[in-house]
Amino acid sequence: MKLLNGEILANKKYGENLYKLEVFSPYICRNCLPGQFINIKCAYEGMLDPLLRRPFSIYEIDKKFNVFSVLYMVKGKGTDFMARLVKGGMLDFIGPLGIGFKADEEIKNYLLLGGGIGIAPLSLIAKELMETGKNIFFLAGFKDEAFFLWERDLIKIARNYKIFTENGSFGQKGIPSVYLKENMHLYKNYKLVVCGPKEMLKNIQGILRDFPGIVADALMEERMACGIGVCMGCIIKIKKSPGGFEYKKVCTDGPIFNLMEVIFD
Amino acid sequence: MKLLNGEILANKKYGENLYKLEVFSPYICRNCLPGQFINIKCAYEGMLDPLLRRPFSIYEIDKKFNVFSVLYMVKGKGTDFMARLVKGGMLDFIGPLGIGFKADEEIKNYLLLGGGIGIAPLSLIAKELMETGKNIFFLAGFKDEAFFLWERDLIKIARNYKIFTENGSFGQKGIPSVYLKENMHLYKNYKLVVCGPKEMLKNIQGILRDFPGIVADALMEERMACGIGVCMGCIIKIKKSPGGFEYKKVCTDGPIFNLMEVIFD
Amino acid sequence: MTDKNTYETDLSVKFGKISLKNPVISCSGTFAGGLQYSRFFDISKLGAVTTKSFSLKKKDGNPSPRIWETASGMLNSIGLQNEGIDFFISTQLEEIRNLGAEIILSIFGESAEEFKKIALKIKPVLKHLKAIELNYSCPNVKAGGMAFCGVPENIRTITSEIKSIIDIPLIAKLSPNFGPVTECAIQAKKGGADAVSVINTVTGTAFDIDTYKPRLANIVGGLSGPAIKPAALLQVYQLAKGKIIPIIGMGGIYSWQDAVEFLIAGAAAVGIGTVNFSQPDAGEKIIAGISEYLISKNINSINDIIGKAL
Amino acid sequence: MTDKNTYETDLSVKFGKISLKNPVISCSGTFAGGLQYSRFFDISKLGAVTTKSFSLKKKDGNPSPRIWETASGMLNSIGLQNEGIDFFISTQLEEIRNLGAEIILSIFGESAEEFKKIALKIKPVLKHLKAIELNYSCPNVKAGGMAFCGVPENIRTITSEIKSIIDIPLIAKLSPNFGPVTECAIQAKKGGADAVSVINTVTGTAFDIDTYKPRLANIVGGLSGPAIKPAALLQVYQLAKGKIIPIIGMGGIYSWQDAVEFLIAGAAAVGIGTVNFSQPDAGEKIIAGISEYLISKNINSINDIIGKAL
Ligand SMILES: Cc1cc2nc3c(=O)[nH]c(=O)nc-3n(C[C@H](O)[C@H](O)[C@H](O)COP(=O)(O)OP(=O)(O)OC[C@H]3O[C@@H](n4cnc5c(N)ncnc54)[C@H](O)[C@@H]3O)c2cc1C
Ligand SMILES: Cc1cc2nc3c(=O)[nH]c(=O)nc-3n(C[C@H](O)[C@H](O)[C@H](O)COP(=O)(O)OP(=O)(O)OC[C@H]3O[C@@H](n4cnc5c(N)ncnc54)[C@H](O)[C@@H]3O)c2cc1C
Ligand SMILES: Cc1cc2nc3c(=O)[nH]c(=O)nc-3n(C[C@H](O)[C@H](O)[C@H](O)COP(=O)(O)O)c2cc1C
Ligand SMILES: Cc1cc2nc3c(=O)[nH]c(=O)nc-3n(C[C@H](O)[C@H](O)[C@H](O)COP(=O)(O)O)c2cc1C
Ligand code: FES
Ligand code: FES
Repeated sequence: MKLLNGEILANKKYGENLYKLEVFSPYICRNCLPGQFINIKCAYEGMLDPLLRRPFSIYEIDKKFNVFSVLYMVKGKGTDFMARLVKGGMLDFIGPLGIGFKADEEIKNYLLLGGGIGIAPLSLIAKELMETGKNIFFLAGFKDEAFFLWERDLIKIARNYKIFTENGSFGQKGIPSVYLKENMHLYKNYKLVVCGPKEMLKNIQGILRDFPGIVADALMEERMACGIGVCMGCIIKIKKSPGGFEYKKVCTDGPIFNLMEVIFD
Repeated sequence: MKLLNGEILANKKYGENLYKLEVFSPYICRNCLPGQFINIKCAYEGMLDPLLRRPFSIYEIDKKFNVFSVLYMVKGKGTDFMARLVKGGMLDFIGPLGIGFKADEEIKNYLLLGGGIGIAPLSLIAKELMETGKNIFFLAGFKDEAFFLWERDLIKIARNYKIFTENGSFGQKGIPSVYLKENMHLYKNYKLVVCGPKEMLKNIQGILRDFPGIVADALMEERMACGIGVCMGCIIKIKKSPGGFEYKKVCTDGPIFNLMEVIFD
Repeated sequence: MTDKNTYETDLSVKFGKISLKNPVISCSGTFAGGLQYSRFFDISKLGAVTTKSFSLKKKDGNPSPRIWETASGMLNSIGLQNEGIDFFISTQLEEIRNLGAEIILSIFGESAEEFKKIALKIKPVLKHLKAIELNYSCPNVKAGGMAFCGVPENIRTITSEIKSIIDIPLIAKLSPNFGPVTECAIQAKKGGADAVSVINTVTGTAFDIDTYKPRLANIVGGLSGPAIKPAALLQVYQLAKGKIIPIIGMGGIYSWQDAVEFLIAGAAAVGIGTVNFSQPDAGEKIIAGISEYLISKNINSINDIIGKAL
Repeated sequence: MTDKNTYETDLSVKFGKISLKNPVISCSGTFAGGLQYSRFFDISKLGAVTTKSFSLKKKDGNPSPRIWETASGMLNSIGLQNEGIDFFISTQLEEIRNLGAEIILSIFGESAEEFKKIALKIKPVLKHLKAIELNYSCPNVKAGGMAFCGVPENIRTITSEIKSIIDIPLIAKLSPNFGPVTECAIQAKKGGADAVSVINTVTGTAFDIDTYKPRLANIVGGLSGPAIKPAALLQVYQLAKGKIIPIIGMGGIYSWQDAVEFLIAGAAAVGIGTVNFSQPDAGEKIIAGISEYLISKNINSINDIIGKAL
């Protein structure tokens, strides 16, 4: 992990409130594992609001051209600032952060399930899995057509996927966790990797309770101050036998956790 | 005075840390007098630092195309933000503010004396005076060649001028107040209009004490919060006979004051 | 922008003996008498306009420089420059009335005596006022000011003395510079106040590292603006929990979301101060925003959200 | 970046029995033990590293969410999650020593008893420490914490009891949440402290207007960052005027200019906290900036600027 300044090569609108930021950084491209993230400064130098950096997963890595990208949704003032960044400017960020994703040698089949912007880190994980010869099935769910263009990126990675939208505006109308519930028997020997809103993760945890022995990773999000394990701000509750829990830091103990051990309050 | 949103037509670098911002605004072009200023918001919506607006004099007005401009020096975070504004974006500002400059019917000759960025409001005043048929002499003093390009704007307004730089990098080497001291006898029947650093104004006030009856206007600067006469933040001391003083607000009682009545502490 | 007659939801609030058409009030010292702001919006839309604090006689205030910008905030050391209560009575009162706005008159005395003298002067114009705000909390004056909050019993005594002179709702404006305002609020209540305004500015300072001089001639100033919002909100919340007295919440409100945050934290109304300098149409925007928020949530009356977070 | 061996000016400071190679110290709780930051710069360049506050036993701290960003600041309600003093002694001490940094150990007890027990435990490692900081000011714990500052005599008693157990410079860390820290500083002095750290975080809160829930599970949090700088600076300045006890000034320092501002206001050293989250190389940059400032002004020793604005 380093404090870096990377040249912005593009900041493209991808859909309603959705952007892809491309940054030149040999260091990130060489050292980043899928699932890791960077912490971006969202203010010009000297401006003190917003004060804290914002965490974003790495979406793509192009080792040939030393370019990585971040796919992000405009939510508040930090991402609003990012949306105004232009080609040629510099991005001030720290990375790579968190423990990255490593494919399990023993497991051949992976089911990736993303809700909303949760598909961002999963896309890079999917790519990695494909490259290591795994069999993957990608399930994605969105509210609407904001992520329409993402399918173009996905098909380059995975042939086996299903997209749901709540309003049916693209893909199938519906939500992926309902599909999962109905079809989980087909994926009993898959490892799951999920990322999305807390409610979705909680739902899936519930569904998987009926399949003891299933292995599922979840990429968690929590508000962060430092992103490097110092402030103790980003903790979540992780089960600790018997019946207890311990606090784990999303930024350095995660962001990937065993879904079945996460305690949602 | 209105709260306005004007399209930015250009934001040109004019010299070291010097920029000219051109904004489309029929309202300002119709209603602004020379010497008046606008109060610019220097943060994107939702960002709370810097919090207060920044005051800038109107530099040029192009009534035909409804474009006005501001000439500004990058000093701190507000002007740093301004320097990053790009064509096509919008400028959030309040104006016109302050009491404008009006030529005195009785007076034919005007000596304008500007130090540094103080030449900005004086340029518009000069133009107005020329258009009303006055005789003007423009004295300007700078540290270095940062204002080199400004001469190009000036010659369109005034033929009669002298530029000094402290390092002699353009114009004559020297400072205008020394020139004034030595040549003031030539300008006894001129009205002076001066704008620049406090030290300069104080100097000139000293020089003019030897010329009783001389009329001199000074454009004053003071830190502002509201810019519209509400907060009482921008006060300066103005002489009040006998021997006393009263506080006047630069934003609404000024920014133009009788130089000989200003009390510099 | 929503027009004032088309609000589809009831924004009116009532606390103590004070009724307002909506809970958004301009803060003392940040709105003058509203005249300037009437160039930006119809100030009669506000719940009320609070005037600059008036003293018995004209006050010159502190020397310049008086303001300094800080991170998401500003320091001021105006020192209550004002034209004196006679100016309010003879001139400004009429001006604000012409603009159709409800008026909360803020007054300031260096001593109980001065407060009482002002009270006597305003007796004839009480009918034009919604309430009187008693500024017990200015950080920028040598005598009186926030020192009143350092000895909370002062607040009871002065408030009750004023109450015995004039029969009008009284609001005690409190200082956050002595820790929690609870004790001051209790004393204000005992003295007969109808509400408290919480908070006045937080004391602070700044220096010039080149000249070693203070950024404010007065050295100490009052910090206002978004920087102080978390602290102001906590004061309001903790006081509201105690159910001591109705609260006008203020300190760092910049958006309608901020205003709602104060209301759900238990404020009966909110004051908007520094934001007026930055966004002169903030009053109108904040009222419209609150209204739209209620509509979007299908809430009929603002009273249904007040204290919701308690 | 200036290399640590090429400073052309003397940055070393001495206050009470504490000598530091330069006045820039990391604040407790914002730097862990420095290990993470050693990835960004050589942390031995710092005047000292202050550890997270350690309690007698491991503490889990408060539930999540624990942080919320505010205008130019942040609220935290970590609640002193830490691994316990044994962890410091057995593990972290060695780690920091390996990085070559001077150490100020911050400790926290819910009671005088707990403080004393910790003191006993650290007796064997005192030689590796520059000083002990006594955290009398955490806003996020149920027992102890800033409540100590509500009754200043506590500070005298506990400090002197600790002093009788361990012979090492003591620093009392004070809370700004009860008004001026003066009385607490006087008591710290009486109790035998060598210095005070001023200020710990300012209490504050925030709410979610959609769910009506507090943004922090603990409701109350401590505000830090640039937002609080004017208030912190005033506390330092006023205390320095009183010449009571040396001060480590902290609260909102973001740049070397801010650090210099605290020094000229009378701080003998400065603590940098929240800025580390935003700019992980802040420590190095601030030291270099101060050094270049002195050089540019032809000042040979940092001591020539300390208190210059007083
Ligand atoms: C490990 C990790 C990876 C992430 N990857 C992505 C990604 O690839 N693409 C993407 O669009 N978003 C991602 N997010 C979420 C992203 O960080 C937030 O959307 C962003 O911080 C919002 O900032 P804002 O200023 O626009 O919003 P605001 O609402 O103004 O933010 C206010 C505060 O809340 C925090 N915050 C708000 N939402 C979140 C959130 N979901 N998670 C954590 N903190 C939050 C902000 O950091 C800030 O401190 C990720 C979050 C985490 C923790
Ligand atoms: C009536 C008036 C007209 C002006 N016209 C021009 C102009 O045409 N061109 C130009 O370049 N500058 C002009 N200035 C000065 C300009 O307002 C400041 O340079 C600018 O505010 C600096 O902002 P900053 O954030 O970059 O600097 P910072 O140093 O970060 O500002 C910090 C604070 O100090 C205030 N401040 C700093 N310098 C000044 C100053 N000289 N006067 C008043 N407040 C100040 C800022 O507004 C802010 O509140 C004018 C000032 C006034 C009062
Ligand atoms: C420039 C200025 C002048 C003020 N003058 C007064 C005053 O005369 N009387 C008063 O009670 N409060 C005064 N205040 C305090 C405000 O009314 C308000 O309590 C404080 O600024 C916090 O709110 P804000 O953060 O929204 O500004 C003043 C504040 C500012 C910034
Ligand atoms: C996340 C966080 C954790 C903190 N933990 C501690 C602590 O354990 N002990 C302590 O004395 N102060 C603690 N503090 C307070 C800081 O040491 C410092 O006094 C305060 O943050 C003000 O400085 P700043 O504005 O530079 O951050 C903590 C602050 C933050 C932001
Ligand atoms: S964000 Fe600071 S510990 Fe995780
Ligand atoms: S800036 Fe507010 S009165 Fe002039």
